[in-house]
Amino acid sequence: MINLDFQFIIEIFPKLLSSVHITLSLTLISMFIGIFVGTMLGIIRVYKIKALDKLASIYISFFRGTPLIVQLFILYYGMPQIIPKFAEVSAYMAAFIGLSLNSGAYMAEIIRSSINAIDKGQMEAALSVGMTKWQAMRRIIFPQAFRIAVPGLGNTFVSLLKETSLAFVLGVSEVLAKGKMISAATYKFFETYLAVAIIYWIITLTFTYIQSKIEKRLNTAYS
Amino acid sequence: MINLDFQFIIEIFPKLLSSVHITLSLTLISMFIGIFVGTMLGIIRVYKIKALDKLASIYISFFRGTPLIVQLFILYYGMPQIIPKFAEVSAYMAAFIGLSLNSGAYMAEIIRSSINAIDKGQMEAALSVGMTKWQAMRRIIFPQAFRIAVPGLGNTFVSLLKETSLAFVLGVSEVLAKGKMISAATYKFFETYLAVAIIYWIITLTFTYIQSKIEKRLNTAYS
Amino acid sequence: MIEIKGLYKSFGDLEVLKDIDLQVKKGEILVIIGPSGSGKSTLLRCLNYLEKPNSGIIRVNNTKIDSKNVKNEEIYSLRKESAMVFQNYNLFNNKTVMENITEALVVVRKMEKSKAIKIGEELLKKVGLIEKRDSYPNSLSGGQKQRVAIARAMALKPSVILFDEPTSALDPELVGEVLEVMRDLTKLDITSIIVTHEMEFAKDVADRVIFMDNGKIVEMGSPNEIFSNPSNERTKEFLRKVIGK
Amino acid sequence: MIEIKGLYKSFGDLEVLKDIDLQVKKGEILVIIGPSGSGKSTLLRCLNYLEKPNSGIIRVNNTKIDSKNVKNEEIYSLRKESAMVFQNYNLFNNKTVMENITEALVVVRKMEKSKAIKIGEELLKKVGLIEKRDSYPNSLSGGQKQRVAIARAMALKPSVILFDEPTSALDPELVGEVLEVMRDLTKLDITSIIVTHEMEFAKDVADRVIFMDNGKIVEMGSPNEIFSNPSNERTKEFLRKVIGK
Amino acid sequence: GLKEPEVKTSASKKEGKPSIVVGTSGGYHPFTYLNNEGELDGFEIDVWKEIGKKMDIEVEFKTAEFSGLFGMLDSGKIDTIANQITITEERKNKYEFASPYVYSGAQLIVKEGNEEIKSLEDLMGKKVGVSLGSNYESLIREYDKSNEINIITYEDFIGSLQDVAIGRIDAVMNDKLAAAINIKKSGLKLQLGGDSVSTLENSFPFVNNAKNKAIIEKINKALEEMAKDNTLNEISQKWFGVDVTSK
Ligand SMILES: Nc1ncnc2c1ncn2[C@@H]1O[C@H](COP(=O)(O)OP(=O)(O)OP(=O)(O)O)[C@@H](O)[C@H]1O
Ligand SMILES: Nc1ncnc2c1ncn2[C@@H]1O[C@H](COP(=O)(O)OP(=O)(O)OP(=O)(O)O)[C@@H](O)[C@H]1O
Ligand SMILES: [Mg+2]
Ligand SMILES: [Mg+2]
Repeated sequence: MINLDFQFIIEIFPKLLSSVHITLSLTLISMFIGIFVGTMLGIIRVYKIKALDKLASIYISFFRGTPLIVQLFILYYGMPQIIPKFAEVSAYMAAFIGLSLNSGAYMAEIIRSSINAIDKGQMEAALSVGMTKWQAMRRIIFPQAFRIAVPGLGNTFVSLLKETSLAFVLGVSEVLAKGKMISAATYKFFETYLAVAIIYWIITLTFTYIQSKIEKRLNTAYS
Repeated sequence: MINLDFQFIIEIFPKLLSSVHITLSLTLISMFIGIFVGTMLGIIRVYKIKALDKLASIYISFFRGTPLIVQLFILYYGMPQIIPKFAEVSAYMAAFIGLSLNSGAYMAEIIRSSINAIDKGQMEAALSVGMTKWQAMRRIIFPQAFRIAVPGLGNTFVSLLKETSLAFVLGVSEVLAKGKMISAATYKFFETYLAVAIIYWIITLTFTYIQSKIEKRLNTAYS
Repeated sequence: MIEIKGLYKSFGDLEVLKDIDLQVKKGEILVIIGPSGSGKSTLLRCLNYLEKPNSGIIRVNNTKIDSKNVKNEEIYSLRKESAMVFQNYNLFNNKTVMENITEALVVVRKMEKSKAIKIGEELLKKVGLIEKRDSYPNSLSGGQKQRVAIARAMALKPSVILFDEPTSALDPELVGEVLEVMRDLTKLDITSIIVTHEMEFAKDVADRVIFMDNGKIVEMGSPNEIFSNPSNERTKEFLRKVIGK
Repeated sequence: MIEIKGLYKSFGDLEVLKDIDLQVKKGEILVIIGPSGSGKSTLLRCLNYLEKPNSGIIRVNNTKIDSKNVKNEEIYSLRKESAMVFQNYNLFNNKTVMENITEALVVVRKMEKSKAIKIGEELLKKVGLIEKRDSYPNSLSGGQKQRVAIARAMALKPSVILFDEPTSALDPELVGEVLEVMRDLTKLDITSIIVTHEMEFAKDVADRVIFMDNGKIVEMGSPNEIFSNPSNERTKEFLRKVIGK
Repeated sequence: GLKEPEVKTSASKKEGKPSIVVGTSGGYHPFTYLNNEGELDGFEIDVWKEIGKKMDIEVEFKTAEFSGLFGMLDSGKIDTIANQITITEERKNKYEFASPYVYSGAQLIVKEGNEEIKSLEDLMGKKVGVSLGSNYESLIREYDKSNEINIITYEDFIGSLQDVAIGRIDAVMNDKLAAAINIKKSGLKLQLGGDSVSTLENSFPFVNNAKNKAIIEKINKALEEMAKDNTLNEISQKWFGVDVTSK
């Protein structure tokens, strides 16, 4: 029978919070780079840009298809054997490179589908007034595709938030790792996980609030 | 220096494959139920169906916002304390209930955004010929939204595929769990994870192939 | 039989329809003319409850809806009485030309599929698009889309059809054909409300003409009255420019 | 100055344009008429390389593109020479009315924003939409959208404007105004190619008229020749139905 | 003690005093965990601090997820692991171990009041949980030639204990010490099922190479000294109240 020790949950909060900056920085930086990677890949796939299209497909299939933990392992333990310079990469760096590349693959798919959702006439109109394909993308297609992509990107963000905990296999101790270590002394796993869940939830709620504001704004043209 | 033991990788394959059916069945069943849950939630959110809208928001925020492991804990260890009948639920059952509810929250967001991406005129035309809102959804809006949702749902699928491994905390041993058990005796984590990654990758490639066929079909009306 | 009483509709601060009162008899062809932005499309959309009026009563045959107290079933039954041809067509993008026409017959009218397809074939022949039956809207020309939209509405044989500029994308040859089809409708006692800016067409087809401006019905009368002898200044001005050419 | 030579275009098995040859002089207003589906829109779209022809040479001023060997820069320079008004408007959905007009001026022509807005204001006044400057396309009526599309194309002051049924959603009052604007264009030596099915409008505005049918140019001549004295049987038949009314 | 600063480890970075990097999960009380001050603490940590003193080297701890520790070990990011690693034949194939410093045994844990299960033979036809990374599965399989025992593996020890308490499984097998501590700490209604079943030896694994062989020798010497001057026993008493460091 589990009797929740609320006292304990409250006590460990400050300790967990002391690692929140690691979780948050890992998430935000990876999200940022991931969006960039994903956008590039998404464009390559939508417009089937010659040689790159195949490469992008393989990239996406690898990073979506294999467990993040393997990707982190390869990056941190495998790469230094191929490129010795890589041995200098810290666990933290390796974690956010891995998370960025990984989330980029997911976001590529979201961005691809949201670009595909935009009526072709929009691109044609942009081209007809003399824009280059790239200008048309940036000015006309993206802003519209972004509106559709936001909920999907939100999904990636909250997944990412929680996947940062995998960085612990490389020795980066973010919120969940900290929680596990603290709770080891007391075996109050249940309480610890709950406390961690609350922290994640609060971050997610904050983010979701921002997301809904963004969506509202992007929707003004359509209401 | 890591020297990969390829012999070992080959040896453990059959053992890992013996658990593939658990991974696959967990993934497919959860995906199936998750799509259903996600679609309902998505509709509720798009059309802001009175009382339910708030509930749906909370549901989505909880299941996206907290770690899956906590949700599984609550379901498997917490629920029996509230409803004793729940003690009879097997770990496997609990795992797929948890995975379904969780992935449903993610898919709700994808479906919401893809419904929003469909021109309003489509719904209006369907209503104008006398369809009910629900008929219009099923016949006109969904098929079009689905085309946009597929890549996002694909993301959820591959995430789900790998998240099934979390069911191990409840004692369900799917592919990764099996790998961990095998490697625990030898501490050949790297080799094992690689072998597991290959299996996941093959599943993902198969699925991606099917996905691309589906996409092609759904695109016929737009090419 | 259609009756509109005290219809108001605004988007935010913009009053688009102001106190519209209107009656249309069974089998009548009513044409609405008026400048761009005067509220013609909005009026049709309110009639089909695709826009909810701010206030006003709408009656189509035995279905009467007061905007103060709207029930879903009322809306559905209103829409079953009528069909609509949209200004921008709104064909079902995921359906072929044939399916666009048969969909509602099968789903709403519960008609057998084979029977629906027969009706579809007949109509597609009439509008000259039988060879496009398996094409998707995406690959149709403007005029082809418009003809499919007309066929889709007519397939339903509703008691009311609302046409929003049904000939805008049609070449003159086809306008004549559409006109003929509309005359057929009257024989079936189908009431039509047609928004158009092609005056020739309006003259040819209308039993009665309404001139709308700035959200109001400014003048109403037989085609002869309106086109040859308008009484309102605004109507005169509008027509002067038109007839002047 | 526009020159088209041996232009072919097909969608799958469907041959839409068959060996089109055509020359348009600088400042000329060329009107294309013809039945729905005859390939008018496709011809305009090929001229702007929004559709790649199967074969054929297109020249606009000094830019010449042979479909056998197309370079991206050629396409961009071709498009800089011209602007297009689409049959279904294709306004930028994420931009306000004003931004729809100024966007290309700022991004492509590198004009200062304030200057672009001045041009936008002028044009919006001309087409009677200045009070809609901050509205999004989504909230415009059909005719309003069409006017914005026309303003967007004209803002660029290109050497060629391609109009695909620019008056289809306009009431007769506005058609007159658009006509006037087009006459202004000729003064600026802007070449126009206009697809339309409003014969009155065609007569009024055209220097030369082309009748297209089934992917071919069937007849070509001055408005007088074509409308009063067509030589081709198909043209005669087409016009008989039109003029008959 | 060992005075010459000749112990050079692959992961040592600091100038001056040679150092050794020890990986630990920090999630296995009371062996390795974060104390109230947020510092690493526990039996393993004390043992290594003492080894460091004896060898006069700097001991640097690195925490990581258990499964990650071996990647770090293989890639030279840490020198060894202090996490109650049990010595087995299979593991010896891959790693070189120092001398055992903990002797323990396999222990059954059952629901409070359950007097049925006291030994391996009582497990026939029953469900028994074991933890990932433990050797209890092979231990039970070896005994259970007729395949009558239903073994369920858990990622998480605490999860398996929950299941015993809820009644989903009949028993859990784990380390004797861990069992005793967990029953107390978890507050679950559990008890030990009989005496310990077998003996296990735990130690520190190293990557198998010549350099490490030298280090291991020195560590063994330090452990020997610690046994002789009773410090090892003292550390054990401090954490467990009993001596787990001798057979
Ligand atoms: N993307 C496409 N795929 C297949 N067929 C197409 C496509 N676009 C146009 N067509 C076909 O090409 C033919 C010519 O189309 P086009 O749009 O040029 O006609 P149009 O002369 O402009 O007609 P309208 O007056 O109705 O606008 C039509 O039969 C049309 O169905
Ligand atoms: N969703 C909307 N939000 C805000 N304003 C709108 C909306 N829909 C229409 N309007 C405005 O309402 C007015 C009337 O629009 P409506 O479409 O009824 O005009 P119309 O008479 O059909 O014009 P046209 O002949 O150009 O199609 C216009 O000024 C238009 O901008
Ligand atoms: Mg309108
Ligand atoms: Mg056309």
